[in-house]
Amino acid sequence: MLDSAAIEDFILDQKKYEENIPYESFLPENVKFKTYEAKLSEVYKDGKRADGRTRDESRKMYIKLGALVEARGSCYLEIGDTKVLCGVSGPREIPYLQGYTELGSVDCVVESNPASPSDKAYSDALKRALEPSFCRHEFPNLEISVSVMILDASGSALAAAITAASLALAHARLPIFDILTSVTVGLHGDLLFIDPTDKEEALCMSYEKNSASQNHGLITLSYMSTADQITHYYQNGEMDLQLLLDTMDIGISRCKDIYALCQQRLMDEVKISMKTVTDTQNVEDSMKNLSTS
Amino acid sequence: MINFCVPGTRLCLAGDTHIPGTGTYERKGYIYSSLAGIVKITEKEKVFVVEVQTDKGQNIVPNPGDVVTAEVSVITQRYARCAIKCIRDTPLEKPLRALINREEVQATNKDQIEIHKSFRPGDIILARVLPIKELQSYQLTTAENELGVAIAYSDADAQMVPISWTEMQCPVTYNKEYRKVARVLPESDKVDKEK
Amino acid sequence: MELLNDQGLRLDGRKPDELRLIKCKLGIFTHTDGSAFVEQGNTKVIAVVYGPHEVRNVHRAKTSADGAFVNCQYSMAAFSMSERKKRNRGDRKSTEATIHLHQTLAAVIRTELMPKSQIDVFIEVLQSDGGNFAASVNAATLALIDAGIPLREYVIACTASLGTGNVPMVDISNLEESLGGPTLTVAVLPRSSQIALVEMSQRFHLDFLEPVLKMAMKGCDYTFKVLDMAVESYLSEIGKPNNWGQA
Amino acid sequence: MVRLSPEEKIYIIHGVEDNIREDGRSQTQYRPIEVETGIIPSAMGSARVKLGNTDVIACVKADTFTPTWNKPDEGKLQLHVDLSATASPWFEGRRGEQTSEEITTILNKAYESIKLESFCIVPQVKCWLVDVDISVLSCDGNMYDAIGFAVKAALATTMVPKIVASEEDEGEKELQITDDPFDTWTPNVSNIPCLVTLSKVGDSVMVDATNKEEQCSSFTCILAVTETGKILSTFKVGPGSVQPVTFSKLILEASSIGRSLHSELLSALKKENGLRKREIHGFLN
Repeated sequence: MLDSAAIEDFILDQKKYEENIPYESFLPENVKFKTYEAKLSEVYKDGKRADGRTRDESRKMYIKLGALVEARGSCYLEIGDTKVLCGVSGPREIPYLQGYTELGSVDCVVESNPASPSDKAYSDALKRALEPSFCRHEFPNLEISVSVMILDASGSALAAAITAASLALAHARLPIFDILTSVTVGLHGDLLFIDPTDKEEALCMSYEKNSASQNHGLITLSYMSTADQITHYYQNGEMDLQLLLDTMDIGISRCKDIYALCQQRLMDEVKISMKTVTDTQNVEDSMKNLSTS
Repeated sequence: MINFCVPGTRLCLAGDTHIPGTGTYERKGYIYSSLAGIVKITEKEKVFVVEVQTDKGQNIVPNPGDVVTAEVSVITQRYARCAIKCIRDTPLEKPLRALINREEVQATNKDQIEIHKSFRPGDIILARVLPIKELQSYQLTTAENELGVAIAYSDADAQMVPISWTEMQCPVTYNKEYRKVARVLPESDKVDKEK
Repeated sequence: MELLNDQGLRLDGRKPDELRLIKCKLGIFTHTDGSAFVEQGNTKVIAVVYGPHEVRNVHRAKTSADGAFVNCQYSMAAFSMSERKKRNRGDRKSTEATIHLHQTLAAVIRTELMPKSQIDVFIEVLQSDGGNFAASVNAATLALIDAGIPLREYVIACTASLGTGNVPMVDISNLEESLGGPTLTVAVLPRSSQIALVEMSQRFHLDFLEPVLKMAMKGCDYTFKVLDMAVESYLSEIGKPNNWGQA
Repeated sequence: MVRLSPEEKIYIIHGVEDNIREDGRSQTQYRPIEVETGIIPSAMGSARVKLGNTDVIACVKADTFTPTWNKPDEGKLQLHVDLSATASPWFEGRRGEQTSEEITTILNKAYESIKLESFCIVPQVKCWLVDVDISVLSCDGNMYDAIGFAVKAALATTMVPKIVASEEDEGEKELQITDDPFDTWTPNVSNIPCLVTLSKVGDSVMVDATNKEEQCSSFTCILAVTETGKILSTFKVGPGSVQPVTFSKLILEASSIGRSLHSELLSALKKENGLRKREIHGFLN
């Protein structure tokens, strides 16, 4: 039998032994402390990103309009592994309104599962982005509500949310000036990542202490293509002026690419959804043609 | 020929001959679409109105001057609360709250108006939307001959018949009740008036 | 530590009946109807007055045909104390001070002249070193005067306590407050020598109430003179273009 | 806050477009800025900034904390904004708290990417946690710029007793506060940005908008600019949109304005520091 002193000694020994192991080895693999080179090579190696894309290549996009039955308008959007679902309802009366408002308001809620601390900031950003594109003057004293559920946040979640929300508005047949498209661009040193994944985002938000160029950061911008207007712009990090401007141009050109896709998708949806209306009109037209001939 | 459009599609030049209608807006000399749907061009007095027709959704809001159909929900000494059910000829999916102030019930004898002698909860009324400035809900007026109570039910659940400008009678019990009665126009006349 | 040393002097070197230096200024902000800054020793307070104006929606229920509704808010800046304050307002202490402030000011404002209206008095304590409430009342009085709101007269507040050997002391600092000893806060209308509010932090013998109260009122009298002078010089300055005070 | 009528708005917009604003300033001209440090003597560092009628006080409180494993040598800078009811009756009660929270999140985002290696005492053991409490006492537009100014000025004049690490036998470090009251730590503020708010009114861009001008603005964005003119953060506030061309112009302008603001502030602080005996005026001047 061991006496108490021996047990105590054993525990002390064990503790000492444990103390000698760096605490990092107890951490799970994905949060382990890594050297900068390891971090970089994990994300970007030999001109290819971890998922095989080049730096200026977006991930594949999937859009489904009308994914929710209950909502007036809805859109499900996937960019790579990032998945968002957006529903739009309204216009309805603003609860607890204090005074008359000439312009309608857009109430935005972004949620993710599990709840993330950036949800509130995203809600705010989404509101800022959508407000200029929505025909607010048509709805004095009323509000529309946009709710976005981020099902999977694997980078560029805000950009996906903005694009999805704009498509959902169009699907709800609420008047908007233009379809809004949004893109995130990440910057790390002299590397520029379009549509970054969450790992790339983390890399872009960190910086290498000894590297000469300390440019790093993320830019999310949303853009109305036909009106040539930036409706939202959010940048964080540290950037030279010229680089910032160049990055903005790249972001805008990418927004235009997405715009073409969204337009096409929406057009397809309209054609199907308006089939009954168009069919009757076709019949009417042919009747008219018959009578004239 | 059917033209589909999505928000932001440039439809045509805006000018004296083409003006933007519902679902469109004008920017820098062009008419753009703000909705996804079918482009519809109708001629109205030598002017082409460019509109976008959609299959679903409703974007109509009461504008000052519009005639609306509303149901009275609450009456107090100073005002009557009601819910707008229909704007012009378009029924609403969701009712909107509105208010009729005592002074706005009739055009004459404004100081002698009594709300309870004009409306009762449950009445269906015709009213015109007033311009809103400060208040949160829509303001309505019934100070016209054509506006006021159109349909009212008596305690016996029978639809009452107007017998004068201020009275309606129940066809079952022959009870008379006070109302601000509307002169409901035949369908053809109403269209003329709105023009 | 003793509140009074052998020479009968207090911890900061004051005599028992000595007030701290009072500095004040009226009209520190332009966007308000009335504003004032009061500094008593290291206690610094800003008071701001809006009104009289129509009753805001939030307080709609408090509209009264008999008189104006006096709306007060007492708040302490996060940096006012040595420890960071997490909540600036709405905590127990601030709520209590808000209620007391309302009672005190309602006693002097001629609310009956302004029925169905609202007067806002907002207090922000920038630095707290004892006697915060007293300084707030004094600042509020000055701000109300600056706003031109009809008052019966000034309302002045001061604190007093009992030192070693039951000697009454006036104008208690934070250190003296925390070392113990009861703190009595009194708000008076100095010209008519009426008391608008008395508040005490802990018990002491009834026999000492009178000397302590007297000491506090003496402090109020002195404070009144200082504030009155400040108001006079402020009025003569802003009234210069209109030849105020000149025959 | 006074609501403007459309006519008043047109008057202000035309004024800005003609480069003569309501108060006689040009588009890129700031209102007179007053900075006074040490306004709250009980705080470790404090500054009051008066930008026209906008009045802001910032106070610094430093504490230590054990850094997280992934950022072993980075301190923390936290900003807390409080909109006092003295600024506007609108901020009374709950509503003020909500607005304060919103602005606090925006500001902390803007200051998120500052490098805070100078806030480290001993890597992996102790770093400085600096809280900056900001009280907005009066607000006549351009609150963010005033806050940015106040934060930088307050941090630059912060003095905290230095903490030194003494090497012990077993390699464990012991932290001690120095006995010498003049041996102090002052945060390195060269990384701390200035905030520049630019508003688009009509077709022109202006800085330092007053409350009235803010109501006429169709697009407002805030940029955090470093001393070298680099941009740490850009964010848009309020509704409205802008053309990319205008936006690039706006960024270039913000950078140059930010740099000149930095140099102005630093020279003012130097001047103030050079004064032999300085009385704190605060609200009494």
